[in-house]
Amino acid sequence: MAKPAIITHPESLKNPAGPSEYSKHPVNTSLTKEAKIALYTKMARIRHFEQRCIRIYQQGKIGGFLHLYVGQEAVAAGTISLLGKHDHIITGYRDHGHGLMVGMSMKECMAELTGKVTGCSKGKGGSMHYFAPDKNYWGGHGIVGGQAPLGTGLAYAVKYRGEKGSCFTYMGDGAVNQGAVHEAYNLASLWDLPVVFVVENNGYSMGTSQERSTAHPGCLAKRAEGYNMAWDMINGHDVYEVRAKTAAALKRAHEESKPTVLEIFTYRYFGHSMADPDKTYRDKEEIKEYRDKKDPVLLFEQELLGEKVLTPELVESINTAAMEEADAAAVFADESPEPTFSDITKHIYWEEDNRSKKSTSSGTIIFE
Amino acid sequence: MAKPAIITHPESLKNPAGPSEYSKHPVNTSLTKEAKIALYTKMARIRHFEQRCIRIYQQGKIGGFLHLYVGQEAVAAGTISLLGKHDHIITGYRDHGHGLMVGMSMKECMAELTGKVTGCSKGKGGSMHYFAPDKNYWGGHGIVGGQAPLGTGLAYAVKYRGEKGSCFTYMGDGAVNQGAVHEAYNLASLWDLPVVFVVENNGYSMGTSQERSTAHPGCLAKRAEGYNMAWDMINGHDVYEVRAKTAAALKRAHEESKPTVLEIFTYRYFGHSMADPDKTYRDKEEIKEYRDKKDPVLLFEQELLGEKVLTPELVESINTAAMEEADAAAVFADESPEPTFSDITKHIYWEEDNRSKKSTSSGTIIFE
Amino acid sequence: MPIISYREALRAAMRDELKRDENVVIMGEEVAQFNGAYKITEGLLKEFGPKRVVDTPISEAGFIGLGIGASMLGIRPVMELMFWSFSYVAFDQIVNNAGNIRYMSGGLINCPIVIRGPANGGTNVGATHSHTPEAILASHPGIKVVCPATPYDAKGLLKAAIRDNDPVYVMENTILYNDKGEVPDEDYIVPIGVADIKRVGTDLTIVAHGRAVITSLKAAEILEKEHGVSVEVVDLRSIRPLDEETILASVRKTHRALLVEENKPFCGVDAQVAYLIQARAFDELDAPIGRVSSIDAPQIYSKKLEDLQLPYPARVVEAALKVLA
Amino acid sequence: MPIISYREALRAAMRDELKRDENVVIMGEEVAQFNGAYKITEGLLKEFGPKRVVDTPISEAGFIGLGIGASMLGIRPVMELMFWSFSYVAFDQIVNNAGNIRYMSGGLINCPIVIRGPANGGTNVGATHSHTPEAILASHPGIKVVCPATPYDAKGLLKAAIRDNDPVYVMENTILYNDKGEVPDEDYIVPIGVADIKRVGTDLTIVAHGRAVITSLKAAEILEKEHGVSVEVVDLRSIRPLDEETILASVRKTHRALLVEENKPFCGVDAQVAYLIQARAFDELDAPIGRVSSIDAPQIYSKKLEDLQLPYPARVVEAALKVLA
Ligand SMILES: Cc1ncc(C[n+]2csc(CCOP(=O)(O)OP(=O)(O)O)c2C)c(N)n1
Ligand SMILES: Cc1ncc(C[n+]2csc(CCOP(=O)(O)OP(=O)(O)O)c2C)c(N)n1
Ligand SMILES: [Mg+2]
Ligand SMILES: [Mg+2]
Repeated sequence: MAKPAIITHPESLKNPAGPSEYSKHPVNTSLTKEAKIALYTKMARIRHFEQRCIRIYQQGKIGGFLHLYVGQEAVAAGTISLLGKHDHIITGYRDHGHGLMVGMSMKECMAELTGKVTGCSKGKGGSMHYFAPDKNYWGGHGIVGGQAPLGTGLAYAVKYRGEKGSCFTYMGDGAVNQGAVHEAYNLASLWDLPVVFVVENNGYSMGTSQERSTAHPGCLAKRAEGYNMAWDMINGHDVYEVRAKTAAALKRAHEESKPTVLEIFTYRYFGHSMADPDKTYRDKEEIKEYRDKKDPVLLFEQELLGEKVLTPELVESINTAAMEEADAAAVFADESPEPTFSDITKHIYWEEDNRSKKSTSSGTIIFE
Repeated sequence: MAKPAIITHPESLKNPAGPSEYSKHPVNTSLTKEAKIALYTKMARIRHFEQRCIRIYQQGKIGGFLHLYVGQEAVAAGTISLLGKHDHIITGYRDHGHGLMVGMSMKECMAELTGKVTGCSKGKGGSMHYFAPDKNYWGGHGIVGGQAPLGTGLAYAVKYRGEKGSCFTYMGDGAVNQGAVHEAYNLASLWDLPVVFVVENNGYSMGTSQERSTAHPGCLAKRAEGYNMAWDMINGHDVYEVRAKTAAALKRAHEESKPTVLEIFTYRYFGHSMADPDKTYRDKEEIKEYRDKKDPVLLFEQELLGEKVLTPELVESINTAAMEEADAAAVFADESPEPTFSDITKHIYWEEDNRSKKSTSSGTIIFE
Repeated sequence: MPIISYREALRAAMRDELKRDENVVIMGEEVAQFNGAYKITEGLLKEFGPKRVVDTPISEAGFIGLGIGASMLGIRPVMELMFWSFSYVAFDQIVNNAGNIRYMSGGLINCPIVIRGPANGGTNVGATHSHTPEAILASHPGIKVVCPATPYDAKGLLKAAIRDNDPVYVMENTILYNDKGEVPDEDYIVPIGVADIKRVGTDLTIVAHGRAVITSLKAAEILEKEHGVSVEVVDLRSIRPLDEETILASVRKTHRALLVEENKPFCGVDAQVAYLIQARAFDELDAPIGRVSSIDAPQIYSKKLEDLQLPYPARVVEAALKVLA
Repeated sequence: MPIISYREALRAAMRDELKRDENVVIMGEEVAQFNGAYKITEGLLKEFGPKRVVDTPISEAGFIGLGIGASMLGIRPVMELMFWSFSYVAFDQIVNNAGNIRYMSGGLINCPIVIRGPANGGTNVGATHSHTPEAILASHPGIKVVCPATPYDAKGLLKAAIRDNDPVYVMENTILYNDKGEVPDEDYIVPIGVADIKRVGTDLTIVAHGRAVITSLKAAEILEKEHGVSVEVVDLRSIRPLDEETILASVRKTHRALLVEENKPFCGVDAQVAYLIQARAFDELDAPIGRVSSIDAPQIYSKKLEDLQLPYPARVVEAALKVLA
């Protein structure tokens, strides 16, 4: 059996210049001018939020891990911009972009990073554990691949309740080798669950290139065939393409209650986390190439300038506003209070937090 | 995406009568008359051993689980008959057939079932945990799919030591949905390890038919493609076919140090274990059909009678001898002593068992 | 009151809750069409149909993770593990996902999942199938663990577990499945975190959980009849929450304690109970606290030896006499 | 004697053993080309090449299972878990395969594997990444667990682990990686199962392991200076085998014990140590045994709070004073 050539990135990627061939796709043509501007604005906000995070991290105000999404914005933006009331979202630890896309505020996101009680998870989750269930966002999960069965379960619940919805379950290219992902694939296909597995293939799992971690027949999404599941590959630098191809998967979920694996080719500009010196596994040239030629925010900006949806002035004011919003979030995070000592033992058990409402049990539940 | 038709058993299975089309395959023509008789004898011995086990179980002398291999003999026989000095074997809990094939004695096998100290695992492992490392047999593993990474590791060791060998790693059709199997597939292919994954597809995992447990594109072995791995499907009722197709996988392991997934279609006549009343998930007709038309021992017997390798007299004497051997094993098991109380705390740590040789550590290692 | 088996009691709990709450789903390997590997769920598929009673592939990490995800959206999955030993292939889901999500989300997300199944030795199935993970799971805050010893408690605790908004892990015992006892037909729950004095006594407190309670009650009989000792048997029922006060009250009364469990000794539940008693009733103790656990080895296959490996009445009696000496 | 860091000591142990025994293989995520997530294995790929130092995919169950299988054939894999928290996705391999195979085969098969990596809180990474599974793993017979607190012990214990014929799980601590101490260049091992008196004293025994030893030593200083109390600090070093005699001898001398660990309290290592002391030195105790553990909650993210959740010197001092009261 000959090994097929490794497709790291789809052909379209090689010629990223010029207008997107997906601009004419109905899901994109149906966007109003305002909606396009809003989408661009969201991408810009993600970018500026995270660039602001870097500074705060460098000031020593963010501890632990900080995994940046810079370079991957079109994935969260393109996919999540399609979702509706009964569509849910879950991802790994690289979770800021998705959070901002579902409508979380920069303030609660920033305050979470600095461990403040005003953070989305009250300073208990940190960068890897954003949650906004009121916005159908179920996190932020630190164990690689662990979100795959959970997302499948969210889709199960949607189907159980008879809703026309889905769960978008994001993971990295390294995550596909976790057993939990495989088990989730099988369950999703066997039970016809409306889950869309989005493999955000940025080429590396930490310092390991995709080639060194994964045996595959040309691409990672194709593993879906082993489970009789639909799949597709997407150029993740073009938000229009992401939307166009994702729409088909969403339709499959909504109308046939069937799962899909989408592999979206993308790239991260910074190290795996802020702790990664990023010296051993890729060269500066490669990063520069992506930054210069395939930047999803810039490409979309050019696209919209070409469409006359954006003007240079508008671009500037959107970006300035996003930066200011990030600055304000930083101030908010700075000025917010820490959780207090007694907060350590809160939010462990529903029961403990709701003793007044209805005491379901007794006994010692937290030990000395 | 249309679901391809489900191939439960390959075409050849539908016409099992007549001589095997694989009798002319070099691995089979190269067998001497004696070797063919020996192979038949081994299959018959597995059959009689297990049928004897049923009686002993019914007498209440075997506790816990007893998973019979009756009906599946050609799988272990066909594959293991090809193996040499550096080829290793590991399987799940349905492990008697493999044990007898590698050359374990009926006595040690039977005594293990009755929990005697003369058992292969000294009465500590039981039916699910046969081991004979001196015969390259690494068990007998009770956790479904757990043997897959171990077998991959044995193959890794073979390669590390520069030996031209392999590890045959057996599992059931239900086991393929365990995460550990998926992780092992990826590692085996990524690192070019000489492992042959043998999926013994008997159609059911306990009471769950393959269709109800597994999403797949026509067969289970095809999942190998997702890992860029070779695969094949085999009619497991024809020991010649098993040998012929296994030979290719073995060659791939020995010469290219590459893994293969072989799906071997087979059938178990008895319940999942002796505890399974076998009433809810398949009908008697189906079992009868297999017993009557596709019995691997009988088919091979007919094959060899046709080839004039066997005569009816020889068949009878082989089977009588096998039954007598099983009877003797039963007597041996009966008469053998139980382990003693102090045996409970032996064989936990190498160190404890070898204190006299070299005490590597101190402290309390077994607690009260 | 009707006399039914522990198995029937568990089934009755599930049937009641399936009726009461349409979000309850029974899920696991062989629970539906096969009627359960141990027949706990027998008849439920027939009564409630395939939406409510679901067979899963052999994918514990997958289907338990799925149940956890579904529970975050309000489904109340009652997952069967054919053996609690198989929790080891889903350990991350069981601990990290179910146990931490409420905390890490600052209370935004609940995980009302129940996982149940047998966790015991004594059935001659060897080391891989005989784990008793109550201590190791209960050691993780965020998780609740209960171990019913009688049919009454089995029904009541399982119902409480299903109604609980936190993950509750119910550890049963295959050897108890056929045990019979009085179980009301009516709806009742046994509150989680409340121990039960299964026998009142004055000279010695035996603390036990799961089948060790039954063993201890037998030992208590012997101690009374043959040694004239009055033994109080405290059945923990819940491991976490732990009813510390009932344990302490009993020890303060008897001044002597023997702890019996089928766990292996190292860091077992009773290590924690021993710490508790000496920390909070130090001056009340007239003798060191005794312990009886399974003999500290992987579970042996041989039936005869396994019976000796587990606590049995004579061993408990012997240990009790030592504590009383 | 050269002064090197805990990190360098671990690396030196691996380098020595790679040289000594060609069956030793270093394996794990990012251990080779990336030089280790925590740079423990830095330079080893360069020195020993890709056959001996191997990067793995993110497949802990797969690669640890692979290591176990390979070890049965005589390879001596030293596997890095980037965090011991990730053992939860390979729990079945780590417990059932490595821990039971010798037993279930009646002694026919050995599993000389080492798994190492950090197991600690205090680095602001939240609940899923801060597990300390020494107690839950050591509760399974068949497994050995060591927790070095100093560079000297780190090198000596890791070398002993690699030469050991049983599975040994080495739990390190990221916060200690930069700590420095005297470490001989020469070959030496710290035998597994031997505790170390890190500080001699007469009034109180503190038993600790891992970073809690360092915390306890700081507390002992304060207790001496500010309260005139002479504290003996027993560093367990090994959790299983456990050096019970050294613990008991110290307690028999000081008559008071405080147990300090970074584990959560429920069924932690120190629950077992508390049981031990009261069982075997009951009459020697002048006060109840005290315990300091992490506050019983999933690990909090907020740095400030996490520092309070873990044992710290002032908390140990306070607890010590209570035991001494
Ligand atoms: C089970 C597990 N193993 C290892 C890790 C450590 N880890 C965190 S992220 C990561 C790399 C993941 O790469 P990929 O899936 O490609 O996602 P990306 O970071 O590129 O977004 C690793 C090894 C973990 N969190 N969980
Ligand atoms: C992880 C795990 N889950 C469940 C079981 C219980 N169990 C033992 S065998 C079995 C069915 C396996 O079926 P299959 O893989 O098809 O093998 P077969 O029994 O048909 O040989 C199940 C569910 C187990 N031993 N381990
Ligand atoms: Mg990646
Ligand atoms: Mg099967």
